[in-house]
Amino acid sequence: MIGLISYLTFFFTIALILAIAVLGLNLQWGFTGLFNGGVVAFFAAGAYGLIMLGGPARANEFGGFDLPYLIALAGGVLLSGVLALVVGLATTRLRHDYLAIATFGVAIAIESVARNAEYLTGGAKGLRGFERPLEAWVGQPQLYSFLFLCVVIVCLVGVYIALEKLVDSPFGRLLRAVRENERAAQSLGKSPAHIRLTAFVIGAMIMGLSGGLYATFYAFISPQDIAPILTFQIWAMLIVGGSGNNRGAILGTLVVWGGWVGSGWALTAFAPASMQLYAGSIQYILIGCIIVFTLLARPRGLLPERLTTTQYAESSVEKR
Amino acid sequence: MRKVNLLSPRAALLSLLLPAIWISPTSTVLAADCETKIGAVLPTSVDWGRPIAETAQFAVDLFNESGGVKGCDIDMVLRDSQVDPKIGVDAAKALVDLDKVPLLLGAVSSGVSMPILTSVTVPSGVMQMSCCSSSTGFTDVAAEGKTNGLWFRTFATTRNQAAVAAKLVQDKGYKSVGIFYKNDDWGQDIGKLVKADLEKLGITVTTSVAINDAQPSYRAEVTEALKTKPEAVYMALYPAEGISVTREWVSLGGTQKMVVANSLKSDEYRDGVGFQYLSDVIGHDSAPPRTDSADSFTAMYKEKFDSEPNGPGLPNIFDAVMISLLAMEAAPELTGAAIAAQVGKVTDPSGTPVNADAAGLKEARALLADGKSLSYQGATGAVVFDANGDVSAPAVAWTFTEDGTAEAAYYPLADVDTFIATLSK
Amino acid sequence: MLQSLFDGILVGSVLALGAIGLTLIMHILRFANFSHAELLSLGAYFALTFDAVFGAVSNVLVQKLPWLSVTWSLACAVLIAMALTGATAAIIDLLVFRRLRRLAGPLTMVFASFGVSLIVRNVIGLVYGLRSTHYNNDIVFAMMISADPLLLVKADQIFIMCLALVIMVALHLVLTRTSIGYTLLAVSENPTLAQVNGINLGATVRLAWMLGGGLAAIAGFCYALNNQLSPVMGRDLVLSLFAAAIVGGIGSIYGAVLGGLIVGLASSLALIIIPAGYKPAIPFLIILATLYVRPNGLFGQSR
Amino acid sequence: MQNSERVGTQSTAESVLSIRGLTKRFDALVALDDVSLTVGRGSITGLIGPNGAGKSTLFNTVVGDVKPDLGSIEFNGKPIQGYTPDKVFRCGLARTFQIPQPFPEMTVLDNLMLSAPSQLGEKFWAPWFLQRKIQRQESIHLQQAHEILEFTTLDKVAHLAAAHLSGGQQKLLELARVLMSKPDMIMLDEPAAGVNPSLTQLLIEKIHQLNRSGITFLIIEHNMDLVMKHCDRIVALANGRIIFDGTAVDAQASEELLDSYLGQPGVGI
Repeated sequence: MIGLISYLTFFFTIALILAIAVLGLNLQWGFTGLFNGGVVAFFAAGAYGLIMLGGPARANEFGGFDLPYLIALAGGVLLSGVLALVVGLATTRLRHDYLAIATFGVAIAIESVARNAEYLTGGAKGLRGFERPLEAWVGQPQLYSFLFLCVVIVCLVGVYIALEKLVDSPFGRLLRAVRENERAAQSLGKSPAHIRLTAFVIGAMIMGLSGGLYATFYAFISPQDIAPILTFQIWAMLIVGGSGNNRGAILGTLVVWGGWVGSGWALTAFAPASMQLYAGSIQYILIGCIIVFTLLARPRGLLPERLTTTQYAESSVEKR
Repeated sequence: MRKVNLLSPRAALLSLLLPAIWISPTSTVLAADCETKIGAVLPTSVDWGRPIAETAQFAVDLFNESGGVKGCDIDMVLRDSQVDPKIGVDAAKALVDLDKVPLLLGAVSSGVSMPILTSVTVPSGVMQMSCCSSSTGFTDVAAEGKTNGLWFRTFATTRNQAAVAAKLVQDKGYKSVGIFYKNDDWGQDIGKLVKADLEKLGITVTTSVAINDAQPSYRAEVTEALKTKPEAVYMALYPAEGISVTREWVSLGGTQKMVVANSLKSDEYRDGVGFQYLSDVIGHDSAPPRTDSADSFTAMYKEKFDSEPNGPGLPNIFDAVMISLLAMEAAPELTGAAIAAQVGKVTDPSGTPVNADAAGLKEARALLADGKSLSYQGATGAVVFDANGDVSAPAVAWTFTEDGTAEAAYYPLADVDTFIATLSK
Repeated sequence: MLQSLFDGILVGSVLALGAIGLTLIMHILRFANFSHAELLSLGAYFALTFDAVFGAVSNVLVQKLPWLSVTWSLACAVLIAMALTGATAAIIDLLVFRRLRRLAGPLTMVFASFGVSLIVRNVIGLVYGLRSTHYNNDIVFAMMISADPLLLVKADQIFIMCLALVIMVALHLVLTRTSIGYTLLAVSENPTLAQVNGINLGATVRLAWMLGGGLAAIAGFCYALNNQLSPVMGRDLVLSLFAAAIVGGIGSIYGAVLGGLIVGLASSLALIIIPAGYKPAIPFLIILATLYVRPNGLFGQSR
Repeated sequence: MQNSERVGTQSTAESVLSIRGLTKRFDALVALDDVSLTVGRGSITGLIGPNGAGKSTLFNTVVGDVKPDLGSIEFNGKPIQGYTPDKVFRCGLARTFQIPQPFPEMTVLDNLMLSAPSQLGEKFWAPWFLQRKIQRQESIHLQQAHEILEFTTLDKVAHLAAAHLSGGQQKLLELARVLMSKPDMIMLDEPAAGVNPSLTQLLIEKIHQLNRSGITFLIIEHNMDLVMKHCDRIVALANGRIIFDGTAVDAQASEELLDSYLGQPGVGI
């Protein structure tokens, strides 16, 4: 029983950290229609930023400023934001698939830097040596994991509430308008380029937060953590969950991540011993099937976006 | 607010059910009437990962046939790491928490092993032994006292291997060398060390080219290296990209004088490139033991797989399994710390030498029952761990043969150390 | 430099073949099909299978074509592989994408295609094993055309380039001179309008899949002939294919050809300036630059 | 916007929009050829011409969607050439589209609410700091939106997705949206095309009502009956050039105008 609790604590920690990134993507794609193919770049900026700022000094290498945790985390988030600003300014003219491939290229470039620029990022061996905040003070590892999960939940709920407030406000209405019809929005006095950039940067900073928490949890980050597969996983979570719906995004994360690792369990439990060696390939096939069948059954996601009127006026106290 | 019907999405339901189903017991027919679980997290969905898993299973079977651990069969629960840290760590966590394994084998990549070590095995007090993680980061973690003595790896430190590589180049009399290295932690490490060692020996390194994973073509890299016209090449690659690079290299008229790392000591590489082009290849590896039993191990392996135990990490995983299981046998109780505490006892240089075959394992059990210590003689040599869980092993030079590999030279540990000392002067 | 140019054009012509099918589907059906690259793997493995079958049937067929490492049986196998891959593409469409087209947005299809590619790739891995293989284990040595500047060329590579060229010219003729071609172009210009003008959209979509699949099979074969067969070859190629289609401008067949060449040349020439470790990023940086100048690709129109 | 007071004090003879020498080429095609035009404040001006005459290009150029090669544009006495469409709109010059451009997956009400100008709540940080102020502003906009919805008879469909409206209703929505910002001038691109007769009648009524309240109209329309009956002044474009500029009475007498329309199908003179 304790084992199960311990595992579930762990499972939800990772799942909910990813859910934060999915919420960030939902702001970009679900509400603003920005096809960000480089989610992992901003995740990486948050993660590397945190460890470079908060980790101990390394011989002959840049970084390791040993800053207090919260400042380091904020620094990582800020780094994601700055990266998004630069990328956004350069790619703001692009649409759809073009934006996707351009941002994807940025992610690959970031991964290349992480892998090769040893002076900056530790190279392929990654960055380690980061002290998890308060770990020594708590002492008991199981308790610490549980407390960390609580912190992740607080972050997720905080991001969720903030985003709900944001998308329910006139700003959210503006985001949807840009997503629905950019030309019309511009003809009505709105500045789509500015709005797209704002949403892009905010979404990227949320991804950076997710990356920061991820790096905190493992106290380690390496180029393997920021492979392109992560971008696909996060996208699949959003699309399966239902883009444009923050609760759908969180549910989609749990379903896709649960299916992804759950298929591994199922195989060790059910497949005959002789098949265990092939379980890896079979697991991928199962994952593919889960994604395809979920989408066939619920093409707009598990919890699709609902049609709502933004209700922010004083008079409309009662919501639908 | 509209009510959300959570039950309607079928797939959601399915995936929520998965954790529940897994608890149901497996019904495997076993020789012994009890079984002990150990865990393994290996990249079985990757070409070079599947043979490692096969060898691990082979070692476990061998151990079970000789009597298992404390009379119980070992059930190795194998999970795929997908070479993705998130996935690997989750699998490790499930093995530790749900299957309650006291011992975890894996992972292969350092990028996966490291987060498993820091966030799963050490906090849970589970022993972890990796066949192939090479990052120097592990030595640092252990030196900082953060592994609680639970971490071991049977992968001989890259330092020794690099020195032997340089020695092979020198002995062959090559004057200029081009280097291809895999662009991961191991490759960057050994590529850098070999380059430095060669330059110390006064051998020109014409170029040092990083080879990234999963590229559609390595033509451009090969062409770049070709332009520098090296007399020989050194390759620290895995078979998949090694085959691709070597074939391009040879077909473009590059020299067939090659020195290769232990990762290319594999049938896949030999068959993939074609033996006829590899006659001038010499490789380095950590050495198998200088005892007769080494032959019996190879024979056992050959009987099972119809090939020699060649391939990245195969001897290493074999030893990792055997040492772990012997330590389990020696441990008073099956907890990670208790098992880890016995690793030194079964790899004691002053202990009785035992071989990794059925007879050797039987003998080992008897010796352990008497409280004696062992000196395990395995596939990578008489393995000895230092305080950080690292091994230093003697080295061997090898060449490809028609149907396998042959040993060309043997370098005892003392020789390697002396050679390294001359390099650092 | 000369060698890098040649290599770039070679890689580029293979990419171009693969990208044509991708760009067609991406334009007609309005979604980025991640499973397209798996069709290359499928085609290459189908050819491998039927090569073995034909080789076993007749001794005459194991003779090599003059100059090349390709046997007659392999040449016949490629034709069958094209048909089978085209059919597989159409069947996948029938099973998955056609249903989603009616119900869902393009992104749903993109991720369904991602799922499909996982399935196809790992089924290949289960059936054929994870190791890489070759049509012919003998290494074909390159001929030195020129020592300085260095230029090394294999007969197979000339064959691949000629094949790609012939196919592109044939495709050009089909598209500009036949009613099938007219239909395809019309649909890719404007699916709704084409339908209004009495074009059977369903049949045209099927045709596009078969055509894309057939070209993918050839591209897969060419790639495997010059490099190797491996279950993950689709995964390794997918990004370059997308890059080619997008640089060229989605929907433009000629753009895809040019895009393929640009991406091929970019990854080949980049190493002259930049360390090899950064190679994976190079094509994308070039794409970024291209898109900065032309936001809809070289031949693309804004939608 | 305090334009309602301003309009009252100014004479209708004053020009609100003044275009001089506007020229735009698309490769070989000359879409606008030295077009000069002034629109008097408070007028309803009809812009006619065969398909491809350059009418929509003129609109697009004026609002900054298309960059002119030559020429100047002044609105309310201020040069606006080089402005982006959003900036032009914020100056008080609104336009609608020939093909309606709704925000399809937003409700009709939200389509309108969005269009209100200078919204405090459109800053991403505002919901945390200015909630009360935003609520107050939204209340005002909401009331205004309901009035406009009623005025344009769209109140019944206020909570429907805009995509579900009929073509005619979408045309009305186009007009309703721009009214939210109380513009000085509205440029309507074929407001009656594809709209059934009774809705067209309604639309014309509304245009007159709005015109009386001080809004200037420039209308592209193919229906000559409509133009002749309701426009103070008619401007005709052909091949990017102005071929006629005068009153409806003059227009009926103009040979050149009639010539350019002879054989034009679907044009009811």
